[in-house]
Amino acid sequence: MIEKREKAQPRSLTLKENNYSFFSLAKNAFSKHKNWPQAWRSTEPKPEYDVIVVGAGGHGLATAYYLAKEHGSKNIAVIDKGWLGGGNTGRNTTIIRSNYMWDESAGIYEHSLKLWETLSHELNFNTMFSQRGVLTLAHTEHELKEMTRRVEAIRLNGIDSEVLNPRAIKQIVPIIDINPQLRYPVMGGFIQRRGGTARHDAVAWGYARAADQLGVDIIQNCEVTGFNIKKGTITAVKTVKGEIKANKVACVVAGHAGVIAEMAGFRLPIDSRPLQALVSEPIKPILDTVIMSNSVHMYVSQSDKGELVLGAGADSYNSYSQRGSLNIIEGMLAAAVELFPVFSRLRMLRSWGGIVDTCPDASPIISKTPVKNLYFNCGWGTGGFKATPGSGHVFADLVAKDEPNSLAAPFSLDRFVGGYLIDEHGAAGVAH
Amino acid sequence: MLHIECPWCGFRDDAEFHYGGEAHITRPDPSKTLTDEKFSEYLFLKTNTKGLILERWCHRSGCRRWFNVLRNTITNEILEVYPVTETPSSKQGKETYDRNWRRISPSKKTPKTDEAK
Amino acid sequence: MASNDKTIGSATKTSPLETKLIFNKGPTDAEITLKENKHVGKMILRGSLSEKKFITSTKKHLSQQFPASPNSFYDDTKVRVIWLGPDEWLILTDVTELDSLKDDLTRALIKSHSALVDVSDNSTIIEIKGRYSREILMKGCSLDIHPSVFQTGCSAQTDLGLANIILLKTADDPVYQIIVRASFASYLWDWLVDAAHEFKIRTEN
Amino acid sequence: MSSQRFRLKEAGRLDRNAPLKFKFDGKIYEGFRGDTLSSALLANGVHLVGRSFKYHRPRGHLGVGAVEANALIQVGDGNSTEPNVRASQVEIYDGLVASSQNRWPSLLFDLGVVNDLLGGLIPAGFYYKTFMWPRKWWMKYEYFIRRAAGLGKAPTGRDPDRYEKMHAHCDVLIVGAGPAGLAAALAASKTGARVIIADDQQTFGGSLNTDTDCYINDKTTVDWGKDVVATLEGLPDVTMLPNTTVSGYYEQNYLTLLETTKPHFFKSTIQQTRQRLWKVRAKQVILATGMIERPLLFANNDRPGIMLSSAIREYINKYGVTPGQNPLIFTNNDDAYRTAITMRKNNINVAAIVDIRENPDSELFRQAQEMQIPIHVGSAVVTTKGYNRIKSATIIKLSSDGKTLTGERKVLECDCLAMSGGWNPAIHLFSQSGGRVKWNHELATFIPSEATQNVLAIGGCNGTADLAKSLKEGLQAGVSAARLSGNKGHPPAIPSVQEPKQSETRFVLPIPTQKNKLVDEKVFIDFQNDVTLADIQLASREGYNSVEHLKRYTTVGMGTDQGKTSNVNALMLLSQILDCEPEQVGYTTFRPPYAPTTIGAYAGRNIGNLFSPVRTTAINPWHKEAGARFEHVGQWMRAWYYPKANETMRQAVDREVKAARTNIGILDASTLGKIDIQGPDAAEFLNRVYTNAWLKLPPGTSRYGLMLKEDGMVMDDGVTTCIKENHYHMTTTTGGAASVLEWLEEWLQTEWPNLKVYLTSVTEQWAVAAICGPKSRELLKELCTDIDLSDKAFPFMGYREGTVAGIKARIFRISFTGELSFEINVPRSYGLSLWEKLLDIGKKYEICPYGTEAMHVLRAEKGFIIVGQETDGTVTPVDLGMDWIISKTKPDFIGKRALSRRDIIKADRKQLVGLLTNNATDILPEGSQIVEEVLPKPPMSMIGHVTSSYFSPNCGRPIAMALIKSGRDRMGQTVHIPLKNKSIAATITDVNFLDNVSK
Repeated sequence: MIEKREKAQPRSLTLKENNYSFFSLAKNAFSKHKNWPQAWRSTEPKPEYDVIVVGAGGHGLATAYYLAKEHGSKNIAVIDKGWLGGGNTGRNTTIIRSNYMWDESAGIYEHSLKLWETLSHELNFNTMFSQRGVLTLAHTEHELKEMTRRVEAIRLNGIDSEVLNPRAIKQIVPIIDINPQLRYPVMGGFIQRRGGTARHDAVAWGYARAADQLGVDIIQNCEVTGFNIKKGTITAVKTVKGEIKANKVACVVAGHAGVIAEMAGFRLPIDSRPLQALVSEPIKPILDTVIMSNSVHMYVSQSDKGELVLGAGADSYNSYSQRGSLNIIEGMLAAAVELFPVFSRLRMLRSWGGIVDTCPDASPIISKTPVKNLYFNCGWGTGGFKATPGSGHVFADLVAKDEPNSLAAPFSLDRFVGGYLIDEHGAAGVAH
Repeated sequence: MLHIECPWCGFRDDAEFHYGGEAHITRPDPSKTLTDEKFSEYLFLKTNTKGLILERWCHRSGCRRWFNVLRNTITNEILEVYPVTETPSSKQGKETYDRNWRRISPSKKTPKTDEAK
Repeated sequence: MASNDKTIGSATKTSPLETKLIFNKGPTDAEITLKENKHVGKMILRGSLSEKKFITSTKKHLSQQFPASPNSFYDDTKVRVIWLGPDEWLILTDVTELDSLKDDLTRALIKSHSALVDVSDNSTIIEIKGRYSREILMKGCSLDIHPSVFQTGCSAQTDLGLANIILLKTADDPVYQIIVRASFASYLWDWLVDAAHEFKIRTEN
Repeated sequence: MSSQRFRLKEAGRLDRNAPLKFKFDGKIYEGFRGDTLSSALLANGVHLVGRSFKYHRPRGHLGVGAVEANALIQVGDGNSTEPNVRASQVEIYDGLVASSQNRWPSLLFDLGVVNDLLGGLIPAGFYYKTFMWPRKWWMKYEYFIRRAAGLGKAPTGRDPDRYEKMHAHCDVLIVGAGPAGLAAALAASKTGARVIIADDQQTFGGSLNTDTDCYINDKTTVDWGKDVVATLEGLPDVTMLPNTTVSGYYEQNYLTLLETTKPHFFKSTIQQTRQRLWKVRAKQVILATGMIERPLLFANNDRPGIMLSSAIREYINKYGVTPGQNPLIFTNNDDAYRTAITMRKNNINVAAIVDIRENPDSELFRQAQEMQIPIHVGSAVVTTKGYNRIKSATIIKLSSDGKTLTGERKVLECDCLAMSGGWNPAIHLFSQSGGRVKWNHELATFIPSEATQNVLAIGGCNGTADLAKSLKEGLQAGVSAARLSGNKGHPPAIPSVQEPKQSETRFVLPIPTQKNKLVDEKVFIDFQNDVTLADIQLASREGYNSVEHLKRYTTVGMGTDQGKTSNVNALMLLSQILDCEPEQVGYTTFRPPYAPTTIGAYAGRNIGNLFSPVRTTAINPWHKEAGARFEHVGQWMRAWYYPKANETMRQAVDREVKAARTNIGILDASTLGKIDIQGPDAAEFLNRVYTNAWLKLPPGTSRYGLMLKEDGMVMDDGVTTCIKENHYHMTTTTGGAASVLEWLEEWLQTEWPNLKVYLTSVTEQWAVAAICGPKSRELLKELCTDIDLSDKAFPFMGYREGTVAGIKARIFRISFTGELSFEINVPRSYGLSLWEKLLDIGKKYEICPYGTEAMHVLRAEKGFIIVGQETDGTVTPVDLGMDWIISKTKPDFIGKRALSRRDIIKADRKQLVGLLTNNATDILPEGSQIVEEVLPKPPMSMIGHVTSSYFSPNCGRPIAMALIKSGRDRMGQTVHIPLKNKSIAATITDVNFLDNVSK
């Protein structure tokens, strides 16, 4: 009755052999979908690779994909301690935008957003990138001024952005309360219409499948236990599945960057903290835009399934427990009810926590390290998901060329020594 | 919600406290010359252990005193609370203190690199 | 310890809850009674218990019972001494007595590393009594205030709602006193009245 | 009106004298007080209550309580409607209005059912494979997908109800008031513990109220339960919380409980507390959460009328309702026989018992035989018929390995099917607590294993099905938890129990389906999300073999029931496919909440005017009276400007700014942070926290200081005054008051514990009226006679104590405007009085109150910075052109070393400069960006931004401050500010406008 699963496919299929389309779906319907091949092979490690990417989240898989696709690397593995997409890729609130104030941030996030816009086709996997707009609210005079600074910078960087008054906001978001008597009334806001959300798991799966089709080995349940470093150069990765030789090692392990760096004998300017999120029960559409608010500390969107997806700021203390303190949830939901009174009678279905690695300036690290041929891409804090394609793209470039390109260069570890930080605390006042 | 034992006020919810990050970071002597690299190590590098960590908390809503805590960052279990001016006294605390990279002699600390970045 | 010291010259004192118009309002058989204890003299005392001189001087000029054990307070003839920290106490007294008490202590402590700061107006005191007082506090205070744990004579610095407070249990009835920063008093008063929503409540002047 | 034709004559505990009328989908029905919507609908024979999420298949009532996956309905309307409510959790009341969800146009005729027919095209995860063409069409597809998805509808306005919170502490928290929980509560409280016991049902007792075939100490289970409840009620330190779901189990035994405090949807004009969120810190927790029955997996196992066997028993025994007149029982264990027997005892004909087991032999089996209920052993239901309600079931004998069908088909007519596929302990809270679980082969499910907190799982939650054993576990756990939390009383004796013994369960998963069908019949695993056996197989085929991948790809277990009836079945199927043990597949960790929890309850009362404290000064009543407009500064509400009739903001501010330079302005500066600093090392301390020199500040004088963070960036500024030797009064910015004090304490306690300094916040001790302008001395003279106010005796940056308007005052001759200015501090209680006096006497000097906006203009005219406006955490004092305030000789101050880092000393950093628009009518918007050269369109390279910008009435033109790359090297240069519609040219100048710009 139950068909048992045979062992993994021996070789990766080409896109032609496993193409997704309405026609392939219809064709497979005739065979009751019993002939679909595996989306990717789950493999065991080979003794040696040109590049090992540590971390099979969105960023890691994207890195491997672009290494294979754009840099012709043939012999690549992505290894992960658990299942692919099981870290922050599968735990975030999926907001995508590029309306950052500092040039350096705008550069990388806009690069990423442009990749998002063609990603489903690039990967032949529907990532459901929904450009429904990301609307950021301002609630005080001071915030309005800050908003002008940001909006003007965004505009002059050639990124779309539109200022809205409360009435225009109400038109886009009919359920929002714009009563001026509120403790923190909605005084204005700005929207990036190209921003939006995507289906988080699909991003990891899409990159995994596309990377697999280019011959990348994806090795799950393969926890890293250490590195072999000879004369300051990395030579191999030690894992629970044995030692794997590598010419280059690229680490993208959000939530555990500090732990992995420690294994390589250096430390990073990173704190790992819980970031909580939650969803409501599914309801018919009431919110077609992503809403973010700094001063009342929350952000919310409604998923295609109908669930409201809410988040707030990270907890204050370091923790790897993937859970945070209840008062963060309470504060977030009070803010949500304050802005959207109709939320009050809806119900929280599920809450969870991720671990965010945050740098002192709330900007990421895309960098060479004190160990030759070991590269780190980490510290995305709360902004990692939206950066997935761009981060993978520039990181692949860094790993392939051993030199950061102009988009990645500002995010080198070096900045902490010289002091040229990219302070995005304003942007990351709440997580998103 | 963590339940943290303030050495003076007793157990309280973590919402009453202010987190101070890693404990026992020695501030470099400003009268001595100090490279940018060394200074940035003091300023930015964090011990971000997955496991036991020595950290500082301040009972902000209570007696406003700072104190140190030995906590497991995986389970959030708190194993020791001790004065901010002292080092831990429990076995695990002592081990955690001694194991910290800041207190291991420099030769063992980082692998030699060709790239002094 | 409330004061009738209403004016100096032509100057009038106002209390943080003055504008709440808390004239005696509500039934006399109220389950909850709220009231502001206005214009109580308050002073922060800092000093080290490891310094003998500090203790002897304080005992002499303030109270023989000095200091207080953590998380408690006690009343002496003219003062109430509240423990705030290992080297910090809040002294309550009649506002007319405050200056002379402060001067006496200052003189006595001149050789000690200590500090005395008049904080009479930095905060105000809200008294809450009635059979459901504890239930009301439980709505916003994470402390265990069960009578077996938080007994008369206990004090705690904690949060109530979104305000930082010093909570005292002053009688078994129960009666609680809440010392709250002046600018948070209005919020806290509203919060308490709201929390007493399902009870018969009386506000007193 | 329908009669309650499925209501039993006797059973149940409702108030049959209180008939109630309610409406479901527009039709009026009758029920009794004590009914739930489910029981009342079933009493009227209504099984069809909803449509499924994806295929829109007709669905009925599956279970009772949080396990319900199907019967989700919309209750109420307008503001107080609630979507996705489980019908069995709604207590009915007169006038209740409820409706079905996720159907169009109606429940009986739902067009969405086309999805069921298209099922072949839309297997699990189909959306990942399509909707990609034409390119850019996703938003169009999404529009329709979104509207098809979602279940119920959100309310239309503000929630009329009230939600509260309650903090509680106890020795022992017991979750679940079934036999084990009640026994534990009894034992713990008798042993002296403070106990809280919570149960999500309105009546305590759990299975004591439904398993009426057992006896405890020769009493009926119901009576024994009532006795225990009565005993507990008499104990002072036992808090009993019925209607309370324990939803979250966090670290250090912190749990959340959601209590529903009033009957659902009771209409009232007074705002009532609907729910209360308890936050409990327990020394010990006892989980007596019982077990959840598992559905059996067979084709078309989702039709209305197919229910969990235990649920049917509950409807009969608690509500006196039978879900059918001719029920079929389908089971793999003994427990379902109790349902059959109960039905028979209530004179309901039982069509048959279909038992998967080949040789069942137990008391219950024999009892059923004696009652002449037909029993088909070794057989299984392989499919069912009936569109809106089950009409018949096809049964076939199973092969001995359970993998194939061997015998003849028999079709049994029935109007209801009770299925029982075994039991899963409700381990959700145990899992949330961080406890590990292990696979139990006998029960084929996970049971609690190692705990990581002070928690014990007992009774059903521990996999214990026997009543006697459950009671014993309960009593033992109660005593031990009470003892562990420091109590010493005596526990009660273990009662004697009579109960039917049960034999083993046979697990056949799934039931084989009949072959030779054109379209495979659907075997549902997750009823709510319409996840079928084929979906699980497809996911695995495509490589989604991790349990998390399976869950996310198929959405199994992700509905509002969070997989309470589907998770373990899905896991067992996956383990069969992968040919491994279920524990190797692993399980997903449960996260809070256990059952969906009202968002309003988490918000509690922290909404509306209690959302965030509004802090005001002593002078606030006057500002209000004077018609001031206010602005938020942190939590403070500060007077922004005081418009006179018909005045625009600009006119009011211009007037205020002029008055302050020509006559007298008066500002309420009370919100500034104030810290009293005392001790022999106070000066040394100040010397370390400020950038400039503080060791030689004489008593009676003040100095301006800048504080940096250790990274060299400006953190706060303010004036600190030496009151007398070793005694200082520090001021901070309004927003920085709390954080600066914390920061100073941190350095003092952790870095410099040897410094003898005491810090005390006196922010609110003092009310501050700042009078400013050429005539301010004259005014002050009238009110203060005990201080020589002459410039010589009381110079700039001087400090004196004296009496103002009869009030003891501290006077600081400091200025944030560049004008002659006195900041008068009096105790807060005199603040209003002082202010009124100053205004009264000041009338003849044309005194003018000014708000924060005028203050900003006044300081900008002199080029003074505001931390948080000219700075943003990335600006050093050097960037601000304030090198003069950085001591070159001090060995140390916070932030000193950081200022010499290689990127910080670069010449191309952004530096603070003045900006004058070339066209004197242009006012630059604050925050606008600056370029060297305007290009036809973006991108353009930015060199800085405008930090402050105002019209300056005293300069007679707009003025602005800006941070510009290498700004100080660009003096006199023209830069451009490209706005959306035009570009403004401006010239870089010094920041001291008042002294440099010709008036």
